[in-house]
Amino acid sequence: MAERPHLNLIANAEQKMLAETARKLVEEKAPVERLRELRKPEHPKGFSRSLYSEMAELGWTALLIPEAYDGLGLGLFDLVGVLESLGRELAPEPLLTSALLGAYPILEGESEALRQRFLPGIASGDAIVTLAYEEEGLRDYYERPSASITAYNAGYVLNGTKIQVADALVADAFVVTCRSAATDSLAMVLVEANSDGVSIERQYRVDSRVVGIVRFENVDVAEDEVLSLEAVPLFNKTLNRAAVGLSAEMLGAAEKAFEDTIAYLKERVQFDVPIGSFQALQHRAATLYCELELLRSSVYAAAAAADQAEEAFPRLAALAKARANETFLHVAKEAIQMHGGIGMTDECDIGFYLKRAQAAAWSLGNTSYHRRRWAELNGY
Amino acid sequence: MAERPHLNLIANAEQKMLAETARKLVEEKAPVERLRELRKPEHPKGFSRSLYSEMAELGWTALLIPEAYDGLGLGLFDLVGVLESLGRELAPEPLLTSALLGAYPILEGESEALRQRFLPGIASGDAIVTLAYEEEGLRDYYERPSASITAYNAGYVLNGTKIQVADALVADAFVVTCRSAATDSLAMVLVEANSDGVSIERQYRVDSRVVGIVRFENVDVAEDEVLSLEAVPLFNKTLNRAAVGLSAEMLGAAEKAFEDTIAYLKERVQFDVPIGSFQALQHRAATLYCELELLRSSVYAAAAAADQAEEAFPRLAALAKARANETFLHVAKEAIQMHGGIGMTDECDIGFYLKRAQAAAWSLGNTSYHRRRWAELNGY
Amino acid sequence: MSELESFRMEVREFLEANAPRSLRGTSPSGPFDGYWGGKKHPPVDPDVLKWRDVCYERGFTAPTWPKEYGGAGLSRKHAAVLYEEMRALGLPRPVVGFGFAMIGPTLLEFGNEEQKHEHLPKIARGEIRWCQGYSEPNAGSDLANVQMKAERDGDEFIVNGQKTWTSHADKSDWIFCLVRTSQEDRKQRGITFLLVDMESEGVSVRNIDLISGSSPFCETFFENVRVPVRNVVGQIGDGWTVGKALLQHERSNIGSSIGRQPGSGQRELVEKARHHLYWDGKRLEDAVMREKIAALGMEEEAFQLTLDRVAQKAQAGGNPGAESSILKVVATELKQARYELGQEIAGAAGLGWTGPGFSESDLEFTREWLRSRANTIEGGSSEIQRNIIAKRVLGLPDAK
Amino acid sequence: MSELESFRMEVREFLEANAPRSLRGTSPSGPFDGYWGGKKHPPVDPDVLKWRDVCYERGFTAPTWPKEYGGAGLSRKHAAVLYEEMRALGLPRPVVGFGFAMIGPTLLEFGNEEQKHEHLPKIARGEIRWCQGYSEPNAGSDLANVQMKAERDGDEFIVNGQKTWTSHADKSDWIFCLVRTSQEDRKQRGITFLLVDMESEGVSVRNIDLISGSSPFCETFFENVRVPVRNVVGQIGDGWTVGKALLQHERSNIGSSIGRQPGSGQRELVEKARHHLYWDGKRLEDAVMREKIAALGMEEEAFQLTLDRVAQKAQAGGNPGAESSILKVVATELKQARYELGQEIAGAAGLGWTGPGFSESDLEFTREWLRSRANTIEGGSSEIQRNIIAKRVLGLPDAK
Repeated sequence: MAERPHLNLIANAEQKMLAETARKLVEEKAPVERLRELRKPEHPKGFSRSLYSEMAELGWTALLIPEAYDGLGLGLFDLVGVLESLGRELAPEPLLTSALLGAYPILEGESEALRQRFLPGIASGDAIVTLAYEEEGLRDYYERPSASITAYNAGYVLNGTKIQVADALVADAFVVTCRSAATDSLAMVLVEANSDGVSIERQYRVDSRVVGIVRFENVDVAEDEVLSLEAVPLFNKTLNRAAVGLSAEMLGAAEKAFEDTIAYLKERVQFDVPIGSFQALQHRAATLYCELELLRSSVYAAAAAADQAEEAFPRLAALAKARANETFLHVAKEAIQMHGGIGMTDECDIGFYLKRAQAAAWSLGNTSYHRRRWAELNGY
Repeated sequence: MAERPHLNLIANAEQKMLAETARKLVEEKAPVERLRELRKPEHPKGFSRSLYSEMAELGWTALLIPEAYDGLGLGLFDLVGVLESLGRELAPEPLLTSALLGAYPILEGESEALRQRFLPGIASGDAIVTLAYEEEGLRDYYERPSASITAYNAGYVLNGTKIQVADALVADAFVVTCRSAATDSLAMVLVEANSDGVSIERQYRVDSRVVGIVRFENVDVAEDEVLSLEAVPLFNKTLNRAAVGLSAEMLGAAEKAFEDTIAYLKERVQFDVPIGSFQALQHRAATLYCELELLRSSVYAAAAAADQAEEAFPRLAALAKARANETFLHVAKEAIQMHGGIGMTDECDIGFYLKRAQAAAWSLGNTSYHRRRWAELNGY
Repeated sequence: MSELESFRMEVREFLEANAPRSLRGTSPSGPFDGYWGGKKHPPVDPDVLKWRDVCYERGFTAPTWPKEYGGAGLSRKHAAVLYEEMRALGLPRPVVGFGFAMIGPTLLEFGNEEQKHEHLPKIARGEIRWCQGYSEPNAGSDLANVQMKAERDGDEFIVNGQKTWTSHADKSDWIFCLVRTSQEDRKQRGITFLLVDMESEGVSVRNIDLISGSSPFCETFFENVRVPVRNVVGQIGDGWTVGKALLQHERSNIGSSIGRQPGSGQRELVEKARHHLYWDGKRLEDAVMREKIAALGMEEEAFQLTLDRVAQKAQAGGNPGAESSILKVVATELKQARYELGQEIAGAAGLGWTGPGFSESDLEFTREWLRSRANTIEGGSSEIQRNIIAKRVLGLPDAK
Repeated sequence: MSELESFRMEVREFLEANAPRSLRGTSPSGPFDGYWGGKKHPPVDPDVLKWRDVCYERGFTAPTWPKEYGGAGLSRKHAAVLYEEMRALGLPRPVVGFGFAMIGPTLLEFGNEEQKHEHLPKIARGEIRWCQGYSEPNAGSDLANVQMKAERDGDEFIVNGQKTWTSHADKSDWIFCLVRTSQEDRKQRGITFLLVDMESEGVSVRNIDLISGSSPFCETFFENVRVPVRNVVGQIGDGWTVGKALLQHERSNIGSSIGRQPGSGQRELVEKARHHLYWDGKRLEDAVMREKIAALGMEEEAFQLTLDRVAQKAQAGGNPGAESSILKVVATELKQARYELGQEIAGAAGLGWTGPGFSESDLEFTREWLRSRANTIEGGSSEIQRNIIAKRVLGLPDAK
């Protein structure tokens, strides 16, 4: 079991300013009630493209991309502050998708051609690339997908179906996990959305996010669109980064749901007193507060470890996501209970947090998955 | 998954009277503070033999033994009421030991000779027979002991060491689980305590019960001292019955610890009010009350199922013990917390309940063990 | 043969002769939960109406009510036999709803002759459908915080205000309400129990969507609604007494409704696990999940056994006892835990709101998971239930 | 080289030259926790006394105290360097105990010159050992409920009453107490902070056994004990102010003591699992247990990271912030959970009170498991901590 490295857990002045800007923009332009509109069938994107462009102009999509590809070359800690702010209002703009799910495997993959083709566009916000890794019945055996590539001509042919692909309807390209028939190993390849044989269908998820079923039928994959043919390490690295990003969103969301609940406890009067004066509720609120602080430390530590290239990073990524899953769900459930009947109505925003908590907990590794990883990394 | 049978969950008038008598006797003659004396090295038995004789005179030791062997031929439900009363004061008199751990395998075993030799003595309280099934490092793989018998002359020879054998120092005989070398299966045999090659050493356990290490070195076992050479069914039946009996003790103990705590909450004044007026404590107390009621139903149902010879009995026995483990420990921990500092002192009785809860939870199957059995019996 | 057994034979003959074949086997776990009645009821299977009619003729829609009010005047034991025989054939209750279950018994206890004669037979025939107007937006768990005003004007009250959580108000003909007829020092005083015809001018209804989607709940608004004073049940200003008694009818139904299908929760979870998880022969491969399902299944069984024990105590003529106070809180938290675990089993398959890509049964389960969050809020929240247990059962002192 | 770095060099040289070899590597996780001192101290390793003496000479036993009171007058930063260097060599603090950690700082803040000169040098040299007299049998969490009476009689108080949970009172020479010098409407008033020489006539001490066995705790009885009025710290009747400040010193120590050895809890559990459970190559066979240990290990790491974050915030000159309010409750409940899980791993092997048949390490663990139940009671119970978080951090209103 490794020792803990020294991690810088406090945002610096620039990071604070970045997060503060994000928070203000999101509060102003992306309040959570927007979801009631965005979830409707007539909004195929499920988010605001113009707001996303604004975010790109502020540099958020470029944060993690190296300067060589027109990015800012900053770190995960920088992005985490922004994602936390988006999370507070459950803003569905595909920042996590593009900046991590799509860009990271391209950045770390084996194709320089793909880096040049996509990273500048992702950085500018013009291109959206997502990761297609979920399959029906796969659960969390992510490294054993049914989708597969077989050699064909100078390249490969991809077949398979992915589900609940984030932002599938707006993606320009998909990074796809699949089995390489030749090596019988996990592979990761890139497929453009408008390729022949790609079809996309919108799915309606409980958290109002637009996800999609993406079917690949004899889709050509060129040699230089292969990110890796021995992709377990690349996939794990991608999952770890993205899980930390998602954990930051979840931290922000949980913290906002908690703040709203505390405000409600102070304002709602029953039996002639504010319900926040009831000790049973006070103690439960205090418990949630403790959990939130522990989550915050975990998320920041994982991001710092990524930026400091610490060996502890995979462990800390597992920690962050496992605790984000547990804490966000716990907060969201208690938030509804403490809101009482009104919390159950669709008119009240608090319900969105529970729905998002459930969906987020099942993306990029559930609690049990990350606990198993943690145990493995700690040698038991 | 089997349907639930109709189970009679309410004690009849005789059973109520029996339990009431037991409760009064135990309250009067076996208050829990007795343990401070009994746990000392100078009390090798760890209980009062004269009180045990009194219990025997009241018929408690004879309850489950058929009339043919001078018993009363009553059922587990009758005994459960008595054990619950003993449990309230954590009375260490070996009623569970004799009436279930020792008598049941003899009663259900294959040796009529042993039935005639021991059951009348157990019924009268003169003989104490116990079960030796725990081994160092065995955990709950009870059916795979290291102790073993091998054929020798007309009978067998037993070798092995058992630990934490209940009432080992006063037992006249041990029912011993062991491996039959010939059949490579679990066997159960009876060994008298004064046989050549048997040595017994007292162990001091956290719950103040007297248990012992029992070593068997080339001990002769006659043909008619074999209870079973294919003993898995006999052992499971014994474990089930005894687990229900122990659960009844645990129910009584948990209920007494809870009552004492509620009384303390009413009487202890802090911040100028009784601490029982604090809502956070009230809600926790209410939660414990719910758990206790569920435990009570589970224990009574298991006992009723045994007496009604229902197929559901093994399932319900697992239910009773698993819930007894969880509930008693939860109650005991909360009882100390709610007593505050005084609850931590050896002068206060409440600590005995936590110690007993831990020991009882690890006897006759821990929670995980019984959950696994439950899942198996329910087909998953 | 005892009198009760001969009654059972009689019932069997009656059912054999009269219960429509098409309804047999549809209840209680089947698709049909009984006839809710009312003037706004949508067109209904003629067999359902036939079943209602033959039962009503014998007083069997409300068997324990006196004959003069449309019942059969049966004892509880006889009624139990009737229901047992209906259940044995899988028949639905001929008439169900808040009229039968709540306001009917309340009128029998507190109503005057005129009220009983006017309302009970219509309830027993399912002619009039009732809904409940208790909760208000600012009340929540504090039910006595009634703000809806009823001002006396001669022989009428003029009613203004709002009720919420009025289930099926959009489909109901009458509503029973708690209204405030005077301001007193204790808020439990000055409340009056009032029956209101929903066709009165000034009554309007709006549906409430829940986080789980559409729901039977409504908000019901009253704007200068004129209600005759004779529609007061009990005394003016003493409606809290009536209202509390009525709540007993509600509470006693909630806990037991969960235990109705023994073992069903665990069965459903194992079924889900069969679909969504890996199996190793007959055994679930994931040991952690196996233990979680077992723990839940055990708690469910322990709860069902507690229901049985409470019922047996009641049958034995004893007081239902303190045990019954735990039923609501345990039942609802257990139900939530079951849905949570089911969602854990379903994993990504449990994240759908509508199709495509999600199975009907997973979609329904997800909605029910969301809906289950309300169970610990409605009908006396878990917090209120624990207060009650702490104070009434454990005798702990009030906070000062 | 900065001044601080040159101080570090100086310290290194000092330690190299003066720290006894026999003490190196014994602390902080080693067997020796430092010299508690006092007149009743049992015979002690001469190297420990030598170590105390060389440090005292330099003011290093209480480095931040002014030189005139036996300290070295160092800044906090300098003292931190000193301690870092001691830790690097595995050296114990030269003098430890309640005198150094609690009453010393309190006298520096509230004591008069006479008191400082009288007591501080003796504390710094470990000549006098102190204990704390706060709790009383009827107080519990309600610390201000001080009943022990001190009645004025000329230049003396006559003290009667009882203190409890006085750690190491049996080994201490002086005790600092809260006593009641007058009855006022608010119980926080009329309390006085008093120093009592335990050799005074009328003081007696009784050891308290805990459920985990013997303990450092004592009950301390006062029967007509005469204490000079000059032993009052601060103003008569204003002892609550002094007492509260002192408690800050206590609380700030508790949370951080748990996080001192990163990952140690999980390591210990895995070690235990290696002994008591079955392994499948490198992996623990029991998947349920594996997840439980992982969940605990994760919570522990999250807590340690929170300690780090609080420390970094404090270092950055910021307010330690609201986060620090959670440390005590999280640390203690985590510790309990760790012992519970350890006991689950040990199974039957964890049920021993003494030998034979149980290993020393299992026996010790079992006692510590029992002892850990007190962690959520002592030093501000978890209930008090949650009250504080709810009110001070979350701003929730007082119960009316």
